[in-house]
Amino acid sequence: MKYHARIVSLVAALAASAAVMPAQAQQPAAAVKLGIVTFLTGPAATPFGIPSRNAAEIVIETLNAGKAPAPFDKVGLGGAKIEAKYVDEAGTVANVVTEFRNLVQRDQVDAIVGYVSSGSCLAVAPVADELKALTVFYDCGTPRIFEEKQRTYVFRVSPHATMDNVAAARYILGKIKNLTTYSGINQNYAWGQDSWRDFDGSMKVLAPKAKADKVLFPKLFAGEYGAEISTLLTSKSQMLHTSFFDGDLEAFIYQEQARGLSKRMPILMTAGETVAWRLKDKLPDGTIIGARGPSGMLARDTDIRKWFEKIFRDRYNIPPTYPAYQMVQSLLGLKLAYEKAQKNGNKPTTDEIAAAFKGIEYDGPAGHVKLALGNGHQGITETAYGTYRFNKKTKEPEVYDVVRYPAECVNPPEGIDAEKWVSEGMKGAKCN
Amino acid sequence: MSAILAVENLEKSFGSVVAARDINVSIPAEQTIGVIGANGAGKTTFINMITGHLTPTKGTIRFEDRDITGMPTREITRLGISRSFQVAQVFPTMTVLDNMCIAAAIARRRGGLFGAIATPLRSPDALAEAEATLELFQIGLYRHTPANTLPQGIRKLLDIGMAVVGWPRLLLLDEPTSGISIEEKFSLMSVVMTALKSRKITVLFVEHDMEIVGRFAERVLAFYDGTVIADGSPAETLEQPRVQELITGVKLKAPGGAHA
Amino acid sequence: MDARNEAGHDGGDNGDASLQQRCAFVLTALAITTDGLVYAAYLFIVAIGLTLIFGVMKILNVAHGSFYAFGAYGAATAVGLYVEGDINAALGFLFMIAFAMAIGVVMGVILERGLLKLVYGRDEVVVVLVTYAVFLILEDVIRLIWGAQSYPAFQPMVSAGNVEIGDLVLSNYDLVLVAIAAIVAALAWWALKFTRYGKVLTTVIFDRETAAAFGINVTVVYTVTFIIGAALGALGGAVMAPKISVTLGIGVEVIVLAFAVVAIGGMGSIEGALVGALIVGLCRAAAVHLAPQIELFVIYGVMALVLVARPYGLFVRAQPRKI
Amino acid sequence: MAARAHIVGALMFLIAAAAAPALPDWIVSLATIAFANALVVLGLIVMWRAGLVSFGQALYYCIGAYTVALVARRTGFTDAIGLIVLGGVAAGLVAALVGFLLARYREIFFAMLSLALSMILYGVLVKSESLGSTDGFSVSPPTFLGYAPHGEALGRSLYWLTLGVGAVAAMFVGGYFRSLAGSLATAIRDNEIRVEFLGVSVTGIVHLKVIVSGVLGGLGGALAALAIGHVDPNMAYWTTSGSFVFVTILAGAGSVAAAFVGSLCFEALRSLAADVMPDLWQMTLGTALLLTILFLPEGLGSVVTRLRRRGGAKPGTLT
Repeated sequence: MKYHARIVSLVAALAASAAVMPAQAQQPAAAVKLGIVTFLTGPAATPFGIPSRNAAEIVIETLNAGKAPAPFDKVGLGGAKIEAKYVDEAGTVANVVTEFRNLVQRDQVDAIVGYVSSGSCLAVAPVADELKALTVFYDCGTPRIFEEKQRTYVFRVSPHATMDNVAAARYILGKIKNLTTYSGINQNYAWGQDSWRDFDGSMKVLAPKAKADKVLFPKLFAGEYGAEISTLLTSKSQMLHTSFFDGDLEAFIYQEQARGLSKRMPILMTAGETVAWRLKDKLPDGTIIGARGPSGMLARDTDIRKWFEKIFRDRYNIPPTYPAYQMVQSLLGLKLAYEKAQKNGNKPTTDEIAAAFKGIEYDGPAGHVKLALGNGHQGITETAYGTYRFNKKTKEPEVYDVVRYPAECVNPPEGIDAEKWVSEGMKGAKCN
Repeated sequence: MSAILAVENLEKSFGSVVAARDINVSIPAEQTIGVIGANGAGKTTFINMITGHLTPTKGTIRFEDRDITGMPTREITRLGISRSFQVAQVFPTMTVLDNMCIAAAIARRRGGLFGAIATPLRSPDALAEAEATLELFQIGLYRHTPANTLPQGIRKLLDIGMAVVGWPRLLLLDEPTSGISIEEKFSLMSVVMTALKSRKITVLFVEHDMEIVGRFAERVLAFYDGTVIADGSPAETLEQPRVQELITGVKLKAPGGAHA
Repeated sequence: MDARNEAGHDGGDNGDASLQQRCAFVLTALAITTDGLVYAAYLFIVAIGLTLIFGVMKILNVAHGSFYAFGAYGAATAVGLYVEGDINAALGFLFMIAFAMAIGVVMGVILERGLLKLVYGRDEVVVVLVTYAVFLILEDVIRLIWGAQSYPAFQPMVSAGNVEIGDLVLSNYDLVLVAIAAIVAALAWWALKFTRYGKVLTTVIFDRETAAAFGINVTVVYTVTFIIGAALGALGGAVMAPKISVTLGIGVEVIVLAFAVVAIGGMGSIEGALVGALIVGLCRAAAVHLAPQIELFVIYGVMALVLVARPYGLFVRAQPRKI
Repeated sequence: MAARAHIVGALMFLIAAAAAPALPDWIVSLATIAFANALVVLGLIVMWRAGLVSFGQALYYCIGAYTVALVARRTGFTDAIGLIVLGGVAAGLVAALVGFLLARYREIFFAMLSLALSMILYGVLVKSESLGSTDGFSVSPPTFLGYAPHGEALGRSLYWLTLGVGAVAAMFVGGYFRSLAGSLATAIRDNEIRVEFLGVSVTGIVHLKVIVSGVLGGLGGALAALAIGHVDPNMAYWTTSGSFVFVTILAGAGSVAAAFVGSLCFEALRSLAADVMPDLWQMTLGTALLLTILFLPEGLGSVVTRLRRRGGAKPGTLT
């Protein structure tokens, strides 16, 4: 009997906390509750979680104050102030899914913006549709999300990762004429494996004569790359492709510099932009960097971008990196959809917002987005790569030889799986 | 009648050290045999080989006309040879009854491991068997006492009881009275021996106290340097000069006489 | 560079071609050895503290990962300091190590005196979980002290420069790393063989009952050992800090790595940790050069194989059962 | 005594089952995952009684989960009960296999070897891109003997199924503890030599325990896979095993029911911590674990046992 007493009391406690939340949610005149999920702890917090959280905080403040430039100048979302609740993405998928349910059902949020890990996104997507919860993925890269299944309440403004590596292949081939051998070092997990598969696939299509030389997959967060660097040094490769990010990327750069690998072959870093501002002159000149879309150093110099960079710099004294851009891009997309769905100032229903979100098209800090794929749920943008150099005079990083690739050039057309599209020769790619 | 245990030129060596050599012994059923010898004379090695804890380097061990040389301990036990230990080996965190029940349940279980799942610990007849044995060794009073709080003597009795509960035909007692005060020794041994006699068990007991040997053994095996140097009735064996010189180290008037 | 160009030009002549191949082979062999040694050095430094603590105290210390992390963060902080007040590199490096190990010592004292002594005598595995709890807590403590941003500490490695052997370029810092590992190993060997405390330790490792019987104050031995172990863990973090980006979660990876090495060598055996580290290091290097696709399995593969052959690791024998 | 335990257990079960419709959906799904994990914990308790702790229980958890996910994906067979049985069997077979190896080890060595084995599986899964590598893949919603619920109904059905499986497992394990094989656990922990000399193969008994706990782990993983709707290699990672051992300590080896209560408390605690202090939840969990070890050495189970003892019942009657 004691047991069930315990259970009941426990359940009561939980239920109580559940009951309280919605009550709170109703108090301020129909505030819009947003759940924002990203890595607040663990290795992915530093490069992705924290910048994104910072971006969300400053932008939501500005939106609530109605100080954002047109067309984003309405207060909050369609006049209703935004209440954000931040949740950690770290932990097992079980934790991630549980916390998602808690946000929707316990905290009664109106929409969720978040998720960095593709694993989280794949796990959350079906639950979101099951619970009819409007969800905007902002950073996770895998194209599988909208290829495996039609989604109803799930959207992703940020383009998927295939684009990065197709563009990477195009850029390096433009840079090194008659390239014959290339190598790759990618972390041994889904993101690294997919990145290499797409890059290698694109190379096979675009430069059939070129051969992949060393294909290295060190453990995620391995930290020690001596052996990998030796193999590359003793290889005949003409360039190196890597999708490393943050911690591992920095470690690799320090270690390869101590052994002059970048003097032998240019290194292409699909996520290089995240570390540029921290490494400054430690990031070797001539490195080719991408920002997973036209973000950060590779963004076009539009007013909206200037606005975002300014508010971010003013608050945190460093320029925003691409995860921050993707967070803002997603928030603004949600805002537009919300306001498009809104009739005479009332709170629109989730279905109305979802309907309005479909196929939406707008300009944000990370360029011009069009939800063209996944039946209007997956965004595509142009993308850009550039070559890095540290400006000794301004003491600031900069990119030159920037090449921009139109969305249709580096993204598959609607209805074809990215992997298939690449392996079948990227049919229908429109590069101007 | 034929011997219950027949050992032929048994030998055990650990590398260069020879712990036992050409031991030849034949034991008729229901005999009670005392094994004497200084420490390291090979007594325990002898027992360990019979119970399968050690595999002989040479020679054969036959139990009830069946070669058991080099069989694993548990199979030998199931055949009907069981042993007690110099240091009582019981389950300290369990009660005396549970100790006995486990032993009883194991003895009565059928069909290997999955039999062990099927067999309940406290089946009525296992329980009865356990109780009976407790009474037989006169430790019923301690039924619910955890074994780790038992006085030395009782623990010894429990140890032996657990060996007996499965109705073995041959029982090997390794120094049953070690760690027992002089006063208790005789009472303990008489309890044990009456119990064993009542179950018609052949007994082989290692003992340092010659009075005990003289009192309870019908036959004595004297070990020295890994082999048997004398084998016969207590009287004649203990009288042999070599035994006295090498083992007992005293002159005895008669069995059961005074002894240093 | 030029070496490769020549190679590139005269592909036609067979004699040279075979010569070329031989050179390539020698170079690869050399690379495998050096890479293996460097990785082994890293593994040994992180594993020795763990195996020492286990040998003496029979504690499998999960918090060893935290010592590593704190060492790394401490080192990064120290490097930050000396880069400000531009001290010369060598001094700065020593300062970095000293600073990190000091942190290790402090943590060691606090943990052993403050917590572990409360759970001595409890089930081995329960104690492991205590250290696991400590590890969880310290993960967030790091966050509270140093925040979520990552810390660069590359200066020592970059200022150390490098040497060229044909196509192969070796970082001097890596060689320093190997030297440090060698020194640590030598010191440990010397300390255990020739110092009084070392002899005491060996007795305790061998048999704590007898040790106690000989009037050795086991409590003190425990405290000292744990502190040394903690300091060594921090040392591991310190020497790796210049090679990595010091950031959240670096402790987790190290724990399992160190566990594997220690399990291979035999838990509680110093020479075991050394040999284990060498085996894993060389195997991994060979895998990366010759068969990259199996790299991920090398460590656990080796571990499983060794344990199948020798349940208690290479340098520990199974205790014979007493009767 | 056993009878009384059954009554208490049955009551708990009925109340837990009846409560479902009254509870908000998020609590139901939290409880489902908690009870699924409780099965794994039950397996750990089985071994712990013999003084063995596995730091690699995630191996069986992950096997169970992936079996369900793969069968559902490849064959389109979606019956929950069938899938769960398959998961349990698969994990059982793996356990039977690795048992030949594990059964020779004790103490920390047992823990370490099981850890190594689970990490090898992790490595294999990370390597297998066809299974989505670290991203894993989703599990199609199950059916129940032809009945195919959606949304809340699905959640409840899974909850009830988990409860059901949990109840059956609890009864089996309870019976196992009362059996000879079960009681030999303590005997083995106390004195292996004596067990051998009584005529039982210690290795055999340990092997048996590995298999039993493996099956339980597989069932837990299978249920978790259905409840989460997604599987990924992290299910085999050592930290997953760590959290299972964590819950075992929290629950204590004292009783079967404690596994379920302990697991529920753990999930609730983790979730509340993540809610209240999203970036310090690890610290919260660590502290909880420390306090339990220091002040509740026998785990939550002991609290109840004490209360019951005060209530006049014999100790340990729940086991």
